[in-house]
Amino acid sequence: MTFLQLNDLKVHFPTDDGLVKSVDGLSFQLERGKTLGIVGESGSGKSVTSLSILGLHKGGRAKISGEIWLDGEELVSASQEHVRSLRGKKMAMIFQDPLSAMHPYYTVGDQIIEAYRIHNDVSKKVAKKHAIDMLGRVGIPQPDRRVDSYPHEFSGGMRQRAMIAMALSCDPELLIADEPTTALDVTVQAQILDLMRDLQRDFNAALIIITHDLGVVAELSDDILVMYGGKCIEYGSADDIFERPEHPYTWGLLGSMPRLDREVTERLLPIKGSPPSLINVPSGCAFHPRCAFEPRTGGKGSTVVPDLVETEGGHLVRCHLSREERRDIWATEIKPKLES
Amino acid sequence: MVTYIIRRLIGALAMLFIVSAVTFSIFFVVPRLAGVTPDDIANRYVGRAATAETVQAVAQKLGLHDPVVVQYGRWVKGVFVGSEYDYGTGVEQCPAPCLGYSFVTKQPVWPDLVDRLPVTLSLAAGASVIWLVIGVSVGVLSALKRRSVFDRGAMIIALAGVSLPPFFTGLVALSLLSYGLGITAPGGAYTPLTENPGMWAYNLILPWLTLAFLNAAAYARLTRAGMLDTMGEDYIRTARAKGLKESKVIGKHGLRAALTPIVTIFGLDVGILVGGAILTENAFSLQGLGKYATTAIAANDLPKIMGFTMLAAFFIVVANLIVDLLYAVVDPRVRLS
Amino acid sequence: MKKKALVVSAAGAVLALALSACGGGGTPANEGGGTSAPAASAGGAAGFNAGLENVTNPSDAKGGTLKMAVTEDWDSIDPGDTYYGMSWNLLRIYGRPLVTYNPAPGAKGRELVPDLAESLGESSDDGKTWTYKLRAGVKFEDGTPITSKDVKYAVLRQLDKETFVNGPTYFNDWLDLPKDFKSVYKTPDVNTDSAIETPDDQTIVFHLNKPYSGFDNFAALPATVPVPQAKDTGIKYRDHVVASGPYMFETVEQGSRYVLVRNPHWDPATDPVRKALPDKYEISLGVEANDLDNRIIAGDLHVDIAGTGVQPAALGSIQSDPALRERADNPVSARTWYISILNDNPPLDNIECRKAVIYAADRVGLQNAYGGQLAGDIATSLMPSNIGGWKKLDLYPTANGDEAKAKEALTACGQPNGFETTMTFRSDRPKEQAAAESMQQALAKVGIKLTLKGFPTSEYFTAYAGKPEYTKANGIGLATNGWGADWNDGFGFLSQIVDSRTIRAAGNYNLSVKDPAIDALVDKAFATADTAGRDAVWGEIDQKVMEGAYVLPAVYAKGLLLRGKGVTNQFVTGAFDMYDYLALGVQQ
Amino acid sequence: MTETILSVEGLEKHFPVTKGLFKSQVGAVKAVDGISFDVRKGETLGLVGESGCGKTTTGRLITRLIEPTGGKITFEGHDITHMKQGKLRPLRRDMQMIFQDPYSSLNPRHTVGAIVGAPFRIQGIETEQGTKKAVQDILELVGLNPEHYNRYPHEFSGGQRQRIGIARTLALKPKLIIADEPVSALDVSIQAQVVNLLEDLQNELDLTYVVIAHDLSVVRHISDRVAVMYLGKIVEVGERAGLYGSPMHPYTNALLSAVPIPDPKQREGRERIRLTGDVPSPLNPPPACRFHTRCWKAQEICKTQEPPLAELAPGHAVACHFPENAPSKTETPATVA
Repeated sequence: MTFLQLNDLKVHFPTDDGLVKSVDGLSFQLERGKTLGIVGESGSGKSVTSLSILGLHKGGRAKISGEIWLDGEELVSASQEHVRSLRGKKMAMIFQDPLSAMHPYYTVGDQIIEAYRIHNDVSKKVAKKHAIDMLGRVGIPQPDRRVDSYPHEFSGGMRQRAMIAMALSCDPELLIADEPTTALDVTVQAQILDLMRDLQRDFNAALIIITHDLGVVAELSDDILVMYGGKCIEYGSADDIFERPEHPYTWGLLGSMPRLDREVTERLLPIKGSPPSLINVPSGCAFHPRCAFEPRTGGKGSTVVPDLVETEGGHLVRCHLSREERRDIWATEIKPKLES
Repeated sequence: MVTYIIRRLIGALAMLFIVSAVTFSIFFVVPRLAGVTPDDIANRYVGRAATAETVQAVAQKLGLHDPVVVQYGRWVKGVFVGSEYDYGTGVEQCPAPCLGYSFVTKQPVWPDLVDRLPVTLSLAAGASVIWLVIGVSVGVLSALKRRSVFDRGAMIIALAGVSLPPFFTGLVALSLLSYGLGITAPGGAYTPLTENPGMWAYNLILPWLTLAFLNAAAYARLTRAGMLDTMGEDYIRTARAKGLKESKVIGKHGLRAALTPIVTIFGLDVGILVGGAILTENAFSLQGLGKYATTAIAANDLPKIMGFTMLAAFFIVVANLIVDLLYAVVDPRVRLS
Repeated sequence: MKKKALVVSAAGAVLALALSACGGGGTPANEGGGTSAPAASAGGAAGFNAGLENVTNPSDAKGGTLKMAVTEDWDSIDPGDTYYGMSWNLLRIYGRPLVTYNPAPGAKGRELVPDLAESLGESSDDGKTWTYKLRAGVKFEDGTPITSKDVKYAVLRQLDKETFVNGPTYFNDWLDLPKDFKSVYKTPDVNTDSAIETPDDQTIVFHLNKPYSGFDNFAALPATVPVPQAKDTGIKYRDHVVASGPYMFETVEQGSRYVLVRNPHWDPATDPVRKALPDKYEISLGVEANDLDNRIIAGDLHVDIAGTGVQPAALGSIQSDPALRERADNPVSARTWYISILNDNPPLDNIECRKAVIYAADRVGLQNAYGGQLAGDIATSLMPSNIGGWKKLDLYPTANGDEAKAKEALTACGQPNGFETTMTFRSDRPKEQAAAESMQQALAKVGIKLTLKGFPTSEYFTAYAGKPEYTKANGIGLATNGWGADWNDGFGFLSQIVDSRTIRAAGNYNLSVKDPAIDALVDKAFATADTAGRDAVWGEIDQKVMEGAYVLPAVYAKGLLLRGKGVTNQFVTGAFDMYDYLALGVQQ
Repeated sequence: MTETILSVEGLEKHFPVTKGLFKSQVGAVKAVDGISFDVRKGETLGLVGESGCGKTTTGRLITRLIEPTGGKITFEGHDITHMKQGKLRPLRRDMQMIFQDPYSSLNPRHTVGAIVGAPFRIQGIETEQGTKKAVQDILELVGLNPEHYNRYPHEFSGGQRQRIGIARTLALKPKLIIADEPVSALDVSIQAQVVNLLEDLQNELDLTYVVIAHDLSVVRHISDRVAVMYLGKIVEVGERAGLYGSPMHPYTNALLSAVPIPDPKQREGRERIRLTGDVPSPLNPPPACRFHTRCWKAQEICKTQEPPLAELAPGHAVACHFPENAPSKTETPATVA
């Protein structure tokens, strides 16, 4: 039985201007000890996915359908109270901006103690000792002294470490990190990514990392899921996505990123236009207005929604072009330009 | 921290001096500019059939002929050193802080203020606790149930609360509840707390509710806005992600952050209120500082006016200082450099 | 007598709006005016105006606590330092002057009866010397016997107007004081026997510097309430007044409340005047005006000490609620609201122009301005109807203003198409503002243009209308005025407002009467021995003032008083035109 | 040697820190502490470094948005270090700035036409066919539709708004543009469009750029020369190829090795340099070489003697006693002109 299984998850928000389809039929699975990278630009629905797995949209205005199986339990139909008891214990989350994600008026120690004592009936003293251990585990110097300081007294990197300590305090089996290093400097980002890799190994937790930075995804993920317009448009192992991508949007992402490990190309290969609004998602394939190869689909691109089809060994793509056409275009037109 | 307090205390003292100088000139210098002679002023305090000599003698006794600066100097000396008062068969020592003697009742002003302070303090204490509790809880509930019937209803009542002056609500309440149904005490009833706490509360429950009704409305709207802000913050989402019960998320995390501005305004409001709830005290005939103020002003009784103005100013300045110090306690990010 | 009108507080105005919406402020249809009260049965009278001529709810039952309250405190409880009518009425429960008023309803209440003295004063040396014998066995609250020396000291101490600023100055003007006497404090060892002699502990003899046949009225002043010299503390005496009446002070909290309990050393045998029914008096001060009326209606309070009538709000509900009308009395008080016509500036120095003003005025409009029939009857003379010597005068018979006569008078004084002048009024008195506006409209019809100027009460007489220097410089022609009698005889009412010799640099109440003929008549009145003769002279003075068109009388003031629930022996005394506070008792 | 458009010598900016009763100064945050560099006409100089290194402050100093504490700035031969704002205004036509956040740098109440046309009005410049035509030309230049003239900023996406910001700077055909984090707030696909736009404009209008950013890959793509800053000082400056190919300063090495590479296969192979601890506080930076507290090669000399910025290879200078990849030790280091 897979540890985490999503089946056709849909999360729609009715608003004054219409129905926002943030997640529009998402399915994937994840085993413990493995890392899934979810990549997508702003407004692709990646953050809503993570929050709905945690059940934070339950009972709100959102309309949720489909299934979320966690360790054999279905969460969408489960009671709010039950899902709440799992949050923090079985599954935990790390957020992007650690300064605003921690309460300004309570010490870091108090917030970790609180997280721990929700699920473990222990005295404050025991909880504090555990908090100090956790802070030490995540690499904060003099944890016994820093446990009583406030979030604003920590540097960016230290605060994120404290967030991780809090998330891991109850030894969760699933850890979701939403843009964990976007707000950090590059040297500190590197330290945090190393830390997360080590901790995942020690805690044998399933890790979902959500980011727009292909570099971060490449560093950590075993499998990668590319989201666009609330849907998964390509899913595969890290090598599938970086070595033999088969979706025009993935090509576009790789093309528009300057890379240190490659020679400086004359010009970047941007994708024209801008990401779609989730209220009126373009008809047919959501990416068709920006896809250079749409004419080759003979009009299907703008009318029919392509299915997520397996091309080879777990590598799925949602595109009207045939596998051969895609491989040919990648080999002849895209790959050479990237390497020049 | 200590230097901060010292600097603020010096500022406070300077402020009190300025207030005293300005008030003194309003009542002494301005009339003089409008051509009012010392005898005219003295005339206010003599009987109907007083002869010219009596008026001059009274003006002399009250020292109204001296230059204004001398009179102000004498008043300030009185505050710090005290002064003496000739009451006919003898001379009485008036210990510092001596705010002089009322022109009308000839009573020393400072003891009067001290006698009346407990009334205003009781009124202020009771009312402030009630409006804080009601205001905050209504504010929180309407924030959480945004756009619900409760939210709309509460805000309409809040609007009424803010717009109806206490003397109107007070008198209507008195005639309906006290005299109509007889369930609450009549106007003017006051029993000191030390004497009989039960009666003290019974007599003051109506004034408390009237005063609280006015301010609770403002606090409800303030808390509602604060809560709506705080509940949208990231750390609320983190708290929920930790698996906290919603009630704890609201109470421990949401409210704690939303309360900071309310603590500031509450401190200032109480500071002002302790200077005398003029409208409520008059409506309920409570012999507090507010009532003392209105009688003093109606009779143009200058020492009394100077007295209660200075006391009110003192309370406001102290409240300001306390609120600032409290801020550093409430919000750890604030350091009093 | 200084009857401070109650300042209508903002609360009153608002509540008036709320409560009187149903009653409407108009005049009740069937209201009979004037002093003719309906015939009342001898025994316990009831119903509207029952208290004017009869004792309502008579009883001799002792005990209980009488709860009294007032909105604006009076000047002082020290008998030597007070000028308020309510204070003179109330202080008699703790202080016994030589002479006081007969505790009886209506006109009989104005007769003087001996109190501390065994009998009224014996005059000799044709009215310049007056002798009184004190009753035996009268003691202070501390048991020490009261002697004539205590009365002498009481009268002498209050002559020091620098220490006791409030009291009247009659004794200062009339006693034959030695030149070097300043005051009991500044010149204690000066011999004052030339003014007051005490041959023995029971006898006191007053010597005046000029004859006055009504000295008993002076003896009734609170100044004669005995004060033990040993216990006198000057201004501070008000904190520990030594009682000589049936009650003494148990609690004195200046500005908020007084409590009086029975004086153990008071002997009823020595006091035919007072019944002293209640065991205790509880007096609360500074009670909000409308709230006070409500509490009397509800029965939580018994008496409004001020005695000048309820607020407009309560006025409305009394008119509309028959049960309340049953408990109300509408006495004429010895007070007239009138308009002084100043003759300093032309053209009003010409009598014809002054007559034009009187003819043009709308008398009914003025009555409504002051509050309609319940507030008072249309006045045709300066002296109110309940003062001895009052004669029905109607020299200028006009109801709503007689334009023809007015125009006729205007041409006679050389101003055919009218003139311009200024009228002052007290800005914090809505009734006076309404009266000024009524005059403005009425006079405009005949071409007299009025500009209105309002001033606060506290400075009205001291800095504006009562300061000749100001009225001359600013062309003031008309000024609203009002006067209540110190006591109900010609002297008590008119002396302060018609005698031109009382006019000073500032603080005058006589704004317009400067007629040597009238001054001469005033002296004649002082000299006339018998009461009837004296009253006739004051009546003549009243007529002279009207003939000289010095004043335009508006209304003889009436107060609407409400009897307290469960109050016994309640009646309106002619002496003060309010309930007699000595007789009141409380049902158990 | 191409002509220098801007030269900076020993530039300093210290923000005072006050304490005590009379707010006496007790220290200073040395945000920029003596940096020197030149910008040649037509080139793009990249300023890169982590938060707190003083790159943004340097950008503000060059455009004189803030007053320097020390050093000298020369723009086209004029010493503008302490020039008064009035005299600066004409020079401002030639020196413009692009800001980071497209949402907050445009006035929401002005139309696009007003925003882009404002520089004409402020500098009082008349164009032949009138401002509207000129603005529409510029909009077209930056890839926006000319009819957007009357639209408001909130009607545009992030990328389009950044184009409006760029259009505004081009209005008066400036010579030097300072871009502070021009693309870091944009999505990857949009970022590429703006980067290409900036490069096209540079070639077409012969512009000179100073680009301030923390993303090393973007800086490498867009810059001709790159200066690496650490705690208010320039630690290394050089041609792009040289600096990225063979970085000499340990800090540059650490920076480059920390950047995640979007290629899973390279994950194991790379030898990782991990810096420990955080950037020290600029209030009291470490003495001599400021990096010595985190440098794994730090020796005693690094703690005592500040290494000068010496040119060890043509056009490639470094401030380090033990530089890496240095061609050979024999040459005597010459400080940069």
